Amino acid sequence: MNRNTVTGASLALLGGAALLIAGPALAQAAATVAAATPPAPVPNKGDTSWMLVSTALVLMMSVPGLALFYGGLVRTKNMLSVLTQVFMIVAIVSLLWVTYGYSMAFTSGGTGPLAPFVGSFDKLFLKGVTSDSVAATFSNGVVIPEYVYVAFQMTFACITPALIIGAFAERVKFSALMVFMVLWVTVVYFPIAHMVWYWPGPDALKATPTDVGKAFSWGVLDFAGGTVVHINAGIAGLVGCLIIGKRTGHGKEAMPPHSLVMTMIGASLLWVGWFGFNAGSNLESNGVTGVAFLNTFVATSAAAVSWVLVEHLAKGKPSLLGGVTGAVAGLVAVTPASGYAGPMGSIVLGLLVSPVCYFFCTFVKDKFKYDDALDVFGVHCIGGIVGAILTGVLAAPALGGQGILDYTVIPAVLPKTPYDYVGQVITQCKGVLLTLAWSGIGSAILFVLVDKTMGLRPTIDAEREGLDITEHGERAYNY
Amino acid sequence: MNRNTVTGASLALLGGAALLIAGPALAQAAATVAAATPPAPVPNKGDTSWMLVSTALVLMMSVPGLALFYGGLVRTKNMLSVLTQVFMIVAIVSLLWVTYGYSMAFTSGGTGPLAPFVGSFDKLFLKGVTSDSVAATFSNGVVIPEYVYVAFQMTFACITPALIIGAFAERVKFSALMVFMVLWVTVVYFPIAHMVWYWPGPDALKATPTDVGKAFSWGVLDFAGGTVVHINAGIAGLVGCLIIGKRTGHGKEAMPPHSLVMTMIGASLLWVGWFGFNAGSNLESNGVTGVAFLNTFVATSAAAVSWVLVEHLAKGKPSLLGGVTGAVAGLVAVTPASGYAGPMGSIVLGLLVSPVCYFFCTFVKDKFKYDDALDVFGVHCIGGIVGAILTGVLAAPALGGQGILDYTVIPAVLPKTPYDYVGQVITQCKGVLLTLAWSGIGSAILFVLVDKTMGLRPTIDAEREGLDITEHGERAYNY
Amino acid sequence: MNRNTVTGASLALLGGAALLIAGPALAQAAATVAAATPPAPVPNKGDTSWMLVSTALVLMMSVPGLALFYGGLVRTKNMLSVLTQVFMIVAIVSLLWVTYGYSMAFTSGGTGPLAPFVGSFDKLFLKGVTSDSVAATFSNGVVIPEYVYVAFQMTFACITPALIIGAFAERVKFSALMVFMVLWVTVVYFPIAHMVWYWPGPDALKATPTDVGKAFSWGVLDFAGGTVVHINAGIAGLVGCLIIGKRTGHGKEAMPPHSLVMTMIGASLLWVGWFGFNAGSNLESNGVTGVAFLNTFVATSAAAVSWVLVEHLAKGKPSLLGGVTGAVAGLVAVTPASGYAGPMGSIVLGLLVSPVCYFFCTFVKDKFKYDDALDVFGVHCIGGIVGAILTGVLAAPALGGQGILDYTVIPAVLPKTPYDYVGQVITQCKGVLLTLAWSGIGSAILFVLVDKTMGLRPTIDAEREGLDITEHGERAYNY
Amino acid sequence: MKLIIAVIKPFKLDEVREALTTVGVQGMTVSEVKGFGRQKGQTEIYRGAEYTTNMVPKLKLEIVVDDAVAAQVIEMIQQTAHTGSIGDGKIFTLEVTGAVRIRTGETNETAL
Amino acid sequence: MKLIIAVIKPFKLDEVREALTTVGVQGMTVSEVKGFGRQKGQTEIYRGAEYTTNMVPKLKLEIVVDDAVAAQVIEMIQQTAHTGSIGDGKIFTLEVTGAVRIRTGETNETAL
Amino acid sequence: MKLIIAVIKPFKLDEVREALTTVGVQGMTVSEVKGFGRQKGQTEIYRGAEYTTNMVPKLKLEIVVDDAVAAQVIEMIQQTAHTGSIGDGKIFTLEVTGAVRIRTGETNETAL
Ligand SMILES: Nc1ncnc2c1ncn2[C@@H]1O[C@H](COP(=O)(O)OP(=O)(O)O)[C@@H](O)[C@H]1O
Ligand SMILES: Nc1ncnc2c1ncn2[C@@H]1O[C@H](COP(=O)(O)OP(=O)(O)O)[C@@H](O)[C@H]1O
Ligand SMILES: Nc1ncnc2c1ncn2[C@@H]1O[C@H](COP(=O)(O)OP(=O)(O)O)[C@@H](O)[C@H]1O
Repeated sequence: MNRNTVTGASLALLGGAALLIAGPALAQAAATVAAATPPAPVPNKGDTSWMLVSTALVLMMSVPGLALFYGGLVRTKNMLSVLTQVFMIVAIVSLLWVTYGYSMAFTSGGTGPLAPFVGSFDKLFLKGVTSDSVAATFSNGVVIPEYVYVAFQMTFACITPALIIGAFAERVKFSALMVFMVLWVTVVYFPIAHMVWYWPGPDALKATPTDVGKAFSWGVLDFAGGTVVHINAGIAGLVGCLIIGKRTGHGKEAMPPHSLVMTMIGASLLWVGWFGFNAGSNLESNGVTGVAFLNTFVATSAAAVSWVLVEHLAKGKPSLLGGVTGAVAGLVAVTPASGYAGPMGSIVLGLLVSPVCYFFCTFVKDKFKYDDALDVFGVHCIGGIVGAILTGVLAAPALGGQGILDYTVIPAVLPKTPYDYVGQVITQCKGVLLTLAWSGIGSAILFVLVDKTMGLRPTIDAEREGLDITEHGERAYNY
Repeated sequence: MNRNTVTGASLALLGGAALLIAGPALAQAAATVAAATPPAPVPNKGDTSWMLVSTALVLMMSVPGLALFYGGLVRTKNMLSVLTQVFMIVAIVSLLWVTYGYSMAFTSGGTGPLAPFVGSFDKLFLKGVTSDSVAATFSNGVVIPEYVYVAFQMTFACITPALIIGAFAERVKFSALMVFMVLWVTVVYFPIAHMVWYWPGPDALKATPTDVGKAFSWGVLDFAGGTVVHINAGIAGLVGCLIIGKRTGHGKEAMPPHSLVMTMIGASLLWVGWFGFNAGSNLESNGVTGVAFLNTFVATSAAAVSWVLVEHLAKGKPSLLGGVTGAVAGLVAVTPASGYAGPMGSIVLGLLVSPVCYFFCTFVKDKFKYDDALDVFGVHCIGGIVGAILTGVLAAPALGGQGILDYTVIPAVLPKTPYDYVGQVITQCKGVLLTLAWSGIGSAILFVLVDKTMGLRPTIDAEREGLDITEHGERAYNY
Repeated sequence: MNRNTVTGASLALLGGAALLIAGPALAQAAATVAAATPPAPVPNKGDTSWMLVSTALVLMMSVPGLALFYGGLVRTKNMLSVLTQVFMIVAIVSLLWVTYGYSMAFTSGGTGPLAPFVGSFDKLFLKGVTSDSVAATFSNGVVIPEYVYVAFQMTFACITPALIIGAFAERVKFSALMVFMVLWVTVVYFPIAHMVWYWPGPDALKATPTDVGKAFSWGVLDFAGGTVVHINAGIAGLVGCLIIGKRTGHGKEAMPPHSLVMTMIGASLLWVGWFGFNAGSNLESNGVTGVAFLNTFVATSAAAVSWVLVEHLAKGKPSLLGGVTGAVAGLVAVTPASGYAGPMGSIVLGLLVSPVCYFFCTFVKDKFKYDDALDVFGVHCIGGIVGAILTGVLAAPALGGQGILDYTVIPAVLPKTPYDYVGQVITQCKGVLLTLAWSGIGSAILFVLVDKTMGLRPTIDAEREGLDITEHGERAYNY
Repeated sequence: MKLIIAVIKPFKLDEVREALTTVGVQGMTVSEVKGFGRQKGQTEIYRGAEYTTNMVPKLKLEIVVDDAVAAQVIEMIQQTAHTGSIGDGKIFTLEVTGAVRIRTGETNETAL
Repeated sequence: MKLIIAVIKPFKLDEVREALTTVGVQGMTVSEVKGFGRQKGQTEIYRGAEYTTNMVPKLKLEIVVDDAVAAQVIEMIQQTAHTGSIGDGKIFTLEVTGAVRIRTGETNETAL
Repeated sequence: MKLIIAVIKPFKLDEVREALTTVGVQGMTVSEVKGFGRQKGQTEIYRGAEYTTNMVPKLKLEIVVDDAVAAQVIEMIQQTAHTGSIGDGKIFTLEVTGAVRIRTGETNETAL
């Protein structure tokens, strides 16, 4: 989902495949063709199938996945508020995406000073996108239908803002939140997606090497959204819970999760859906997709296990909430690394991320006394940072990683030069800081703006009564 | 899923693709071949993969999707009755489908007077279907394994009757209902599926232009089942709730949904699964599948938003139930349009359908005092009608639609003649009326028949006690 | 997933396809190639897509599917213990799989005496597996990326031990159970998977006919895991519940399922996910995958119907639990047969399996007074046996089955000799007995071992209080 | 004052409540309870395991009233909660020695 | 008549109920309650947030009996609900001044 | 001894309980109840169907205390459960004629 460093190999492979399938007679023919202007590539139906499925899987991550994961952790009286917020954020953002978001994120910004930060309005209302237009992948000569690419990317734009709400769950006004989200995706998400992921594709890059997003130009690796999605949402959540303030009764009243069953269902669907998120981010269906898939699986398992172990040592009991929280932390951490690392590297990543997140969700949170209700910062921002930085290490072929492909040659190849650990880690840190700064500052401004104008927080009585009934006029359960 | 008006384009594309891949040497060869008898087409594995997935997705719509969406809306004491009804309807109908349903719906009726209304019994027990036999798609020369087509269509036959039960939920006898459903799919669903969707395929149509279903011969557009599934089930539901009568205590006792959480999970799974329903109805995996997918997504979002807005204005509070009900209304409306409209047209469709359905679920229902418990008529029949009619408008290329392909030439092409709005809308209305009449009358007869013989309604005491315990001998929850 | 007896046909088909696509010019070229050394096969992206999806589907079967199916059946106080056990078993086993399990199960054991029972450690830590390495399917010349194969098989290793826990639910210590599972997959699952499924693939078999697992060498048919997964887990469960003993209060206190809603959701997701399990076991995406898919659907439906009917006759009321239990029994039974039988044979299989399982879950269990809490033995072991044995019958072409392919010729073909019913059924029985013996004895030893060292059972007070709070320090619901 | 405890069939609640307001009862406290008595519960069957619970879901109303209206209230409940079938429930009366309205601190009759 | 209120450990219900039927108790009303007392609740931990609730799940039995059998009933409950460990619960007795059977209108002893 | 029945707003529970321990109350039994009174419930709307329930969630505390401390306990509850807004609830007092501690068989005051 950013310059994929691997699929060149499989491209070569596929290229070869084509020849083999076609046999000698065709071989030279093909050669001839290549020599002449190469034919416009057409989508492979296998890739298209996989991307359609991946898109559906990522939607499933938001609804019902994330909604349940979060909803189960709040008190009964606020269950519906969480479900409604997630559901409506997905609905609203998807409309913004097709109207102007896709254009802002995934068109060239031209040559102006803003070009590295945001795209153009050329594809407003999806102008020019047809059932025949195609989008580039990370392999030379491999494309997918643009409509599919639009839909796939849309699901990322939908889930990111939804992740934020967990930080200030149980104490925010629905209408004000929706307004905030419209502004937030416009000012924060679409630009960051452009900075990290926009490029003209493997075949065009050589011709227009500067037509790429800011972070992309630095060489930041983010396969599926460690920075764009998780660090971005995580820091926005922290800022939000600081500005909105603690829940009434926080620290005094017990606020146990009202249904860990829902949380477990949500976490499981997140795990299943995340394969679309990470392996889908390869944009085609090949061996690299396979390793991204496997990495996503084992990093999650490793993180679930290590969280439960840490907890076991610290508190004496392994819990379901610990297991599923660890799993999510693992999924977050492996997101930027999924297409770069190898399975063993991913396991190490998973084992490492949980203790760090655990530390933030318990000690740090207690110490600084912020009420990040559902640990959006502790799990998504911190987990994302751990993953983003370690991606710079785990991508190394020496560590079983897939290496970083050189797209200045066509077809792209792995460079002969040894892998630069230090350099890449520094690059990764730059990407992290850019995201933290842009999202942190942008979110702060927007939260204050909306708070001053509409007010973000319901009355204490309404909060006490519960947002389900006061904001939405419903009760979650009438057993 | 009926004469797809689009994929000709992509066919051309693919045709082209084939040539490009094969290169010049092959090009003329292929040409030669084409000139001679064309080779029997074989399935593309990418298409097969997508259709397998789509089939699984549509099953997921029924169980657990629809079952939960409905079940959450009833009272605790009737939860299991809803789940059992949906689950067993799926089981029973799938057995009927492979034994005679598929044959009735998707074989030629020959030349007799009944031919336009129902197929033959040539494929009783799937006679002649093998792992090598194939089914046509909407692109010339593109086929999928027939077993996959049988399974995909089966899931549509399974969910349609399950949709009906919501109209008279909480007050029907299980055994009698099952008998009714066996009769209903036989007399109503299989024939309507034949009338709207049966055709010999793009390659054969030219040779046997009259070998098509009634509505199909009129040129009715129904990409994924607006008439066959939703209007059909919706009107049957209305008839059922009128014949069975209101729930005891209706209007007097409060009957709030017992778990909006289950309803939200159900709605979300319906949304996710519906991509298989709509995009899967393209029967292959290409750019048109992509636009059908995207249309399905944004129409749903638009309808969720507009329902919440209407509700906000009318009642002052945006609710979760409103959001998810709107989403379902949007999914229903976009079903017939999904492969014909464009994304912007789909958004308009979504924005329009919710207010109309809202009006029927509130004012009309209150006014005429029928107890359509879960708004099967208000959402599915009305939403289906709105979608079916507007499909006639939104298919217009001028409105970003995909146009209507001319299959009298091979490969099919878009006709030069300007798009006939009035004509197509009239055609669509004819399709709607045919469905309303056939299903409305057929259902009425069958409901009365079963009621007179077995009795559809449990005793008042049983109803008061709850169907879970009286009909099934179980309780949903023992916390 | 063991020597597939079908796809030769489709291979021929595909071979043909290639030729047809390529046209005459290429035809002979291809021929030439074939005459010379055949080119190394490359994965088809359609196959890869389907296998990626199937893998995700099988994970969904475990979490949340199986976890909910089981969890809903226990009492509230033990809900989380079930969810945690399933979730963590999946996590732990997946780590073992990539470290040594895959190597033990799916590498050649060489020529030593152990070779037929277990593989080597050649692929420890997935050594040698890259994004370019491929795994064989059941069609000559058709391969998939090895990473995808590793991931797909991993999900089978994850769900099998999770199935076991149902037999002694509500009365086992978490930590001890995890230790048991690590030992169990190592000593029981990995070897059995090797015995039944290991073979060098269709292209290599001819050269090294003896390099296969024990049961495989006998010719045991198990398409997707009737023996390896269900009989294996089922007998281990029985042994476990006998060694661990009955639940405190069993027979005295009422122990109704705490949420049949969760059980229904779980069963539905199992059904949906099982398509990945069974149809995915074909390892490619073709017509045979289609029939495996359809078989899986209708066998389940038939079993759901027949369970409800039996129950109706025996107890007077058709129940949801009956319907979903029957569905699972059908899924279990069709697992070994899915790629061999035809749809009608699968329906017969489904109709037969439920009465048998019902008999074991009620009469037999009451008579012998063992506390197989969630009927792991009654449904999975018995259902698996019924399926495994009848597979020997239903595979017969005369009964609409797919026949057993002869891989000693390349490409593989259906043998001319008539189908040997008696011989194959005997072979199937040998496979069943081998599994029962290996797993029964192995499990017994391990259960006793862990019980003596760590103790498998919590204190009576802890059991009474509920495992959620005593083992995990959480409550499932805080409404 | 009297504390009137009435155990009734759940679906009768609205009827009873409305009736009581007509005789000036301004408040009551309702709890979901399980009743054990002559009325037998339904049989539940799970995979052949049968449970016949003798516990039937009921609602318990607790109403504190002025002595003067007690008799009338009891009669009113008896009439409106009545269906004539087993399990209609009971009405018990106890003596209340004191009442306080938390909001105002008012006591006894004035607190009701 | 007497109203006997017994707070017991949940799993003791069946035992107590059976015992009481032997002494002719024909009915009772049971509610799920949370008990606060000497017995301490289990500690719950959610992502490091610890809650030790002093609220323990209990069952409250309300039984109205004829004065004659009250003592016997109390003793019977005390014996069957007894485990000897903290949290076994309490039995309280109150005076009941009237009883009515809704179904029949019978009053007092005959209403039980 | 006295049985003090207090109906309070749910979120006040912890406060009240802590307050009571200071005056030596060692135990109480709490049930979730629905209260009907002056305070009106919130309106719920489902697809346009409106329900205004007059049933408000409350907690009912049952506390048996020695006559000596009864007055003090009541006052303490009245103060801590008080918010001043409608629906704060009530406190009722009844006479208890006997108490038994199941664990030990101790009776009356010593059983509390
Ligand atoms: N002795 C009793 N003490 C307290 N509650 C009782 C007593 N007897 C009956 N009840 C309550 O009254 C309800 C109805 O009593 P039951 O004997 O079933 O029918 P009926 O009221 O027609 O005699 C029971 O479910 C129980 O809740
Ligand atoms: N003073 C009281 N008033 C009302 N209920 C009480 C009182 N004291 C205890 N209880 C109830 O009795 C239960 C058991 O009391 P506890 O002190 O925990 O143990 P024990 O019964 O062994 O003394 C408590 O959970 C509570 O429900
Ligand atoms: N007569 C009564 N008998 C029993 N409970 C009552 C009575 N009146 C009120 N209550 C309880 O007290 C609660 C509060 O009473 P309400 O009239 O709403 O407000 P306030 O306590 O401010 O007068 C009610 O919800 C109900 O549970």
